[in-house]
Amino acid sequence: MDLRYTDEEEHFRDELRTWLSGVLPDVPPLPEDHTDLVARRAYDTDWQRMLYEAGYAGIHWPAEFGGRGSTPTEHLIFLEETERAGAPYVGVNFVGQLHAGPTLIAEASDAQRSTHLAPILKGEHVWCQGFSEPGSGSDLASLSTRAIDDGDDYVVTGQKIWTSFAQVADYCELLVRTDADAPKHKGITWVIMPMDAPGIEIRPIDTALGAGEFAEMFLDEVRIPKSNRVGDENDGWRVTNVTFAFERGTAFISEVISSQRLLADLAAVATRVTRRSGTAWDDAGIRRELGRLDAELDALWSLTKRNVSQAQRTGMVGPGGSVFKLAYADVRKRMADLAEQLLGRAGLAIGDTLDLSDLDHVGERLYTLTLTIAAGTSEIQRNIVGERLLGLPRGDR
Amino acid sequence: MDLRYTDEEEHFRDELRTWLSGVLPDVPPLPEDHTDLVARRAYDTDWQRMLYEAGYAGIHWPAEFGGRGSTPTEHLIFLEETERAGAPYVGVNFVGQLHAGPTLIAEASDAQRSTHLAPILKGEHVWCQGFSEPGSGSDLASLSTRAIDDGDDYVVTGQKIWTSFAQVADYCELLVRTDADAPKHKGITWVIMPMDAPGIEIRPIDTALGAGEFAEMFLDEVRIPKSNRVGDENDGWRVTNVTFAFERGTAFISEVISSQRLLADLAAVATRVTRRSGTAWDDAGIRRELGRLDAELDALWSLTKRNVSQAQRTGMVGPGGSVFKLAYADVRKRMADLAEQLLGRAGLAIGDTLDLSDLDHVGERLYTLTLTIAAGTSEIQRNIVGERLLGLPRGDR
Amino acid sequence: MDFELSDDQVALAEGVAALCEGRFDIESVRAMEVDGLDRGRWGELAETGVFSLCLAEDDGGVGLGWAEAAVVFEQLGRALVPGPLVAATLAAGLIEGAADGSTVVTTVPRSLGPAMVEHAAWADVVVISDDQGLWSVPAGALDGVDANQPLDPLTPVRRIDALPQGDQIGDAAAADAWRLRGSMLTAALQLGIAAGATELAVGYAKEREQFGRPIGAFQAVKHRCADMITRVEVLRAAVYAAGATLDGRGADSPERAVSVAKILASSAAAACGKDCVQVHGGMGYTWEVDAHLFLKRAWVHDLAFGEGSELAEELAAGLVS
Amino acid sequence: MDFELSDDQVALAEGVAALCEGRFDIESVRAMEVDGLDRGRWGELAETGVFSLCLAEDDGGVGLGWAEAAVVFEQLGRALVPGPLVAATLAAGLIEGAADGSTVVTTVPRSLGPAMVEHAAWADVVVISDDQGLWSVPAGALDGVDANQPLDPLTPVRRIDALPQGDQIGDAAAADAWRLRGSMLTAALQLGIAAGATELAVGYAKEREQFGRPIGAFQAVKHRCADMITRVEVLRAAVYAAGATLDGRGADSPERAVSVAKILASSAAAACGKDCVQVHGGMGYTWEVDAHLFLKRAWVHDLAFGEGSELAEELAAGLVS
Repeated sequence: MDLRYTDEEEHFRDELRTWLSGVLPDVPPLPEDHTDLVARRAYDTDWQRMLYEAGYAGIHWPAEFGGRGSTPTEHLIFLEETERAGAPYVGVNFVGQLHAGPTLIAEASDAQRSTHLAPILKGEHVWCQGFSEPGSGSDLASLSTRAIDDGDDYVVTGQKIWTSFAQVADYCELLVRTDADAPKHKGITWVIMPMDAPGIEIRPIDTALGAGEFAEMFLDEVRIPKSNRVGDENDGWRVTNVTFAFERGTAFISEVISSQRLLADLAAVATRVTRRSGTAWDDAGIRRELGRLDAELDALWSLTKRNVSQAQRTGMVGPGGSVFKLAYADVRKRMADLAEQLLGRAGLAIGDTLDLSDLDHVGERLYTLTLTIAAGTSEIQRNIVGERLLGLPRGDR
Repeated sequence: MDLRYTDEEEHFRDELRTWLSGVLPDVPPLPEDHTDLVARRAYDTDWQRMLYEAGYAGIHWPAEFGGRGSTPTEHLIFLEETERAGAPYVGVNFVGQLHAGPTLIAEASDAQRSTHLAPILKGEHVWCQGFSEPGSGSDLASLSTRAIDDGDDYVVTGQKIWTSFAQVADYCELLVRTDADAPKHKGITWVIMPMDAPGIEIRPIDTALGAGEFAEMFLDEVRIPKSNRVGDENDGWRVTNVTFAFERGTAFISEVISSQRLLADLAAVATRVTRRSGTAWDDAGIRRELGRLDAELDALWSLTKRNVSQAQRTGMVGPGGSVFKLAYADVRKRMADLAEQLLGRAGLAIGDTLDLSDLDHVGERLYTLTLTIAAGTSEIQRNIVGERLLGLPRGDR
Repeated sequence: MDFELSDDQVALAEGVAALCEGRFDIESVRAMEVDGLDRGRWGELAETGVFSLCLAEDDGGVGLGWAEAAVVFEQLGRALVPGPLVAATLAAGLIEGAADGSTVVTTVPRSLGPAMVEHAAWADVVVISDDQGLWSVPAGALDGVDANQPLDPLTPVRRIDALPQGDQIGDAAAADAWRLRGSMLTAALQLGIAAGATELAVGYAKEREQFGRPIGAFQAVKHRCADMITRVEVLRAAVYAAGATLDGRGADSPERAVSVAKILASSAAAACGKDCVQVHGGMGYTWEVDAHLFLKRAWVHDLAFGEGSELAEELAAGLVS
Repeated sequence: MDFELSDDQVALAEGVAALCEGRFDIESVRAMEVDGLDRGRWGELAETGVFSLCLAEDDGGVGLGWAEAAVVFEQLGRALVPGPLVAATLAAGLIEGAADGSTVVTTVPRSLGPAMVEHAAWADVVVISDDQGLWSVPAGALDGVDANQPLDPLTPVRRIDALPQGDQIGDAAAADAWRLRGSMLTAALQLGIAAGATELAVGYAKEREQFGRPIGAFQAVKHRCADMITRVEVLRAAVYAAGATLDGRGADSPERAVSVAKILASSAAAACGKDCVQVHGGMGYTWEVDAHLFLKRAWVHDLAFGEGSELAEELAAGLVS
């Protein structure tokens, strides 16, 4: 156990910092209108292209597939430094970089790999994910989007939901049911759907924060060549889960770093909020909660490093990801409560805190609602932790 | 809706106050050694005798059975005033007054009533309860203490747990299984067990607070005459539940009043605890939590009155009791946390708060652990509220 | 002592609930986000006497008590009826046209520095309350910026960098009464929000199936719903007690009873709103499902007429006095 | 950067766990409530080098680091080993006989007014820490009353109305180090308590049947257990980081890393103790089941070497500096 970084790791960090400090001054801020997904795509893929040219694209992809082949620790450093430097986030490249790409590396044919991998790294192709359905929710494997076998093609009809950036994506990693009679996990197939195929209708989903990246996809007899299938027919559940082997405990690194920035800002807000006799900072209860949250974020940063170390040693992380997510959601929700208490009536609008802060604490408060829902609700995470980590018996889900 | 008391109710209160102020100065304090249950029995039954003589015994029992036949509101006033005046609590008379007695009133034969009711009211007979078993816990109806039919008698063998004051009781309201083959709720019978019957062994159960009122009962071929059966054979589950019809929302009145006293004392402790620069009272966070708890206790007092009013109008309270208990447990546990924070190292021993208070906040802190366990765990209460009050479907228990 | 609603009070609640169902159905309510306050519907609400409920009959009011107002405002909160409902009721009899809905009145506490005024864009008159009294300003005279994205889409807010003094319409005592009654009415709205969010969540938990059964059969969801209704029932007791106490039919001082209700309301309504979102899973975070509207309204009300956390601090002082 | 335990560290933890299982089984531990500290077993513990772990080999110690001490103290906490373990380790090399267990040392922070001294009845020497330094007093010289019913039956306490000055055995810097290391070791004990309480609860949840199945199959119990292990894992990361940081192998300042660990420890251990009681239902409240012992020890440790709530307040200052 040694939490210090090795010379190689520090060298990697220094190089990255040097590069970031060179390029970031010329990177424009995010497009102001966050509902303009075309602009967002252009912005994010420009940044992806810059990463590619500097050798940072596919940081965790094996070198033979065009990635950098970095260690989990270097991956951690990359995410930490880019976030601290205020570099653009992965954005529209999220699915391609972190999910579809790794799945293709593990499971696709050589032809499929050569078609798709390089364009993902270069920011040429944007991918989206067609997994969730209105009826399936936490019970993903119950999905009912149907693929009819029609010679060389599948003909796909159904509805998908929570497909981020579907509006501007080129490809979709899609799960379809190819055998309606098999047990639910055994009749699913993983296919690549070109987003320009006829029969795809996309409707944006507005959230509690208003318009954004999410969409529903209505698929009406969309014809997808069987050559776009990845893995065997009816083996899609396994194919989907193979990406978990790529999980290295790095999923929330940017979040932890940005949460620390948010918390420091809340402390600063506390010194600016006037109360009867002084400021909110004079309130020991508020200072105590700030201190507790600071401690918990610090511990979560340690837990992240521990998960990453485990991935580095063993090649995988266990249910440590679920543990992290449960704890992180709790911290962020308490930060949101504290923000509410501090802002008072300055919290009545999104984006105007009566000059108490430049950060959007009200928007962040709404965002925290997703942390116990998206990517596996906390209820599902607790089932996972209880059953896989503690070995408790399965009951009702 | 009028929360003021009627003239009759105020008259009842005045009379009671007058009586209490006359007799309480001569009532000694509780026996110092709280492990001496013989002394406790004598103390509690003496007080019961005084209540009887003053006409306050069986306050909610119908007059035809020797009770006072008071309204639920008078019952509330009685419990409020006795607690505020620091009168003895019902103690060893708990089961007789509040559970076995009402059950006998509703279900027993005339002969059984004439044998048992008056001695309960006069403090001559002490009852205990033999319902829970080590194996049955939250699933009370799964009890396995077996009664073999042997002519005029039942011969009972099994084990009971959490039998308060078994050591000094005269009778036990006992649930036994008379039909092992019937569905679990259909094979139970309610019987009166004289505690001097041969074959009863009693072992005290110590709790996290040390020695106290609880005991286990080991029953080895205890012979109980069938004439001691109350209600029909195998109808004991219904008989047991009939006492709920006597529930008038009064169960926690003494607790709410004494909690208010505890909270006021915690506030006083806060003014005595020295901190770096001043006292704990200067800490806005602590004042805020005190204020919140004060508000919540006040609301629980209102909820109590609402439940009692409902009982007065309709003759029964619904799942309001479960709602109350869930909320009350939460408040008391937060009071315990606050006490811990205030006492600091003065909380290292039970009964010595380094002169910060005369009350035993450390013992109270341990006591609060029972509030989510005893008389139906919070898990069971939430099932009840979810299913009976909200109509949610039954799932796994 | 009788804590039960009278038959008249029950009938009143049912009447308001029916009115809301018919005229403030959620589609009509949501339309106001774009179209602004529907003054026609506002007038209809006024016509039923909602705003003049506690005004004496001699003054043209209904002559009922604050207990009745609590019952009515619970229903308004439950239906997410938008607009400055509390201010309208407080201003009835004080500002011409408030009671009949022809003048829309909103209110804001005076603060140092910039202020956020709810409903400024919908209102004709703004009443500013401070320690000295009540002050009236025409809404049009309030220079400021209407927020692009108010926290609650149905509670528009305007940022005013410096509130004007205004014309005095009430003395310090009137301002005290304004705040006290406003606090109780807001707590009653919160009660309705908590109850409405609970109903929505429970309804969804009964219908939505996952893993082959309604999600309400799973303890994780069932127990969350149980906690929601527990908060609602405790809060309801506190709010009704506050209403009755304002009518002189209570046990405590009105100040204490109202504080208790508002403190409970502020935590219960927001917690029920959050739980309602969570029970709905992903759908709970969509704009389309009403869960976020309950939560946002709960947050907004917590900031009006005394924040729960500040009132709690004040209440504590009574423990050592 | 490597956060994983080395093979040696894993072996060390396993060794201490085995020692505890053999010599500090729960019956032997519980016997000390009546019989007092078992000095034989205490000596055996000392002999394995537990107290002299971080003492240099030249000074007769084992010469390992604070990261190793964290791992060892986790196991001691998990086994509910009683006695002034932290003081023994801090005093090794400072007070004759502390390291080999022949002198039992306890410690107390100096306070205004009366003090509660843990383990006074079991100790030979009491070390008082204050801002000026460390002060030693023979335990027998401390006049006071041993509590009849200490909160934790295995942590006897003596009430001392006025602590004597004592003989100085360390300066202000030594007192700072004493507190810092003591805080980390206490957090490590808390980690073990949290982990031990979780294991006990999970084991019971797998075995105890109600309504025809193990209670751990019910979400209410399963999710509670999941929350317990979540706290444990987060705390473990913080405690190991604090240990490594005290050895100069960390990223932060030792003061910050140790504060973080102790703050997390104080809430996690007590919460796991309470949950362990709750999972056991009625049995959890009995003296016979160990659940209450975990909870009580957790409460006691929160009060030693910096209460979580006070440390949190101090940590916050760093956010605005």
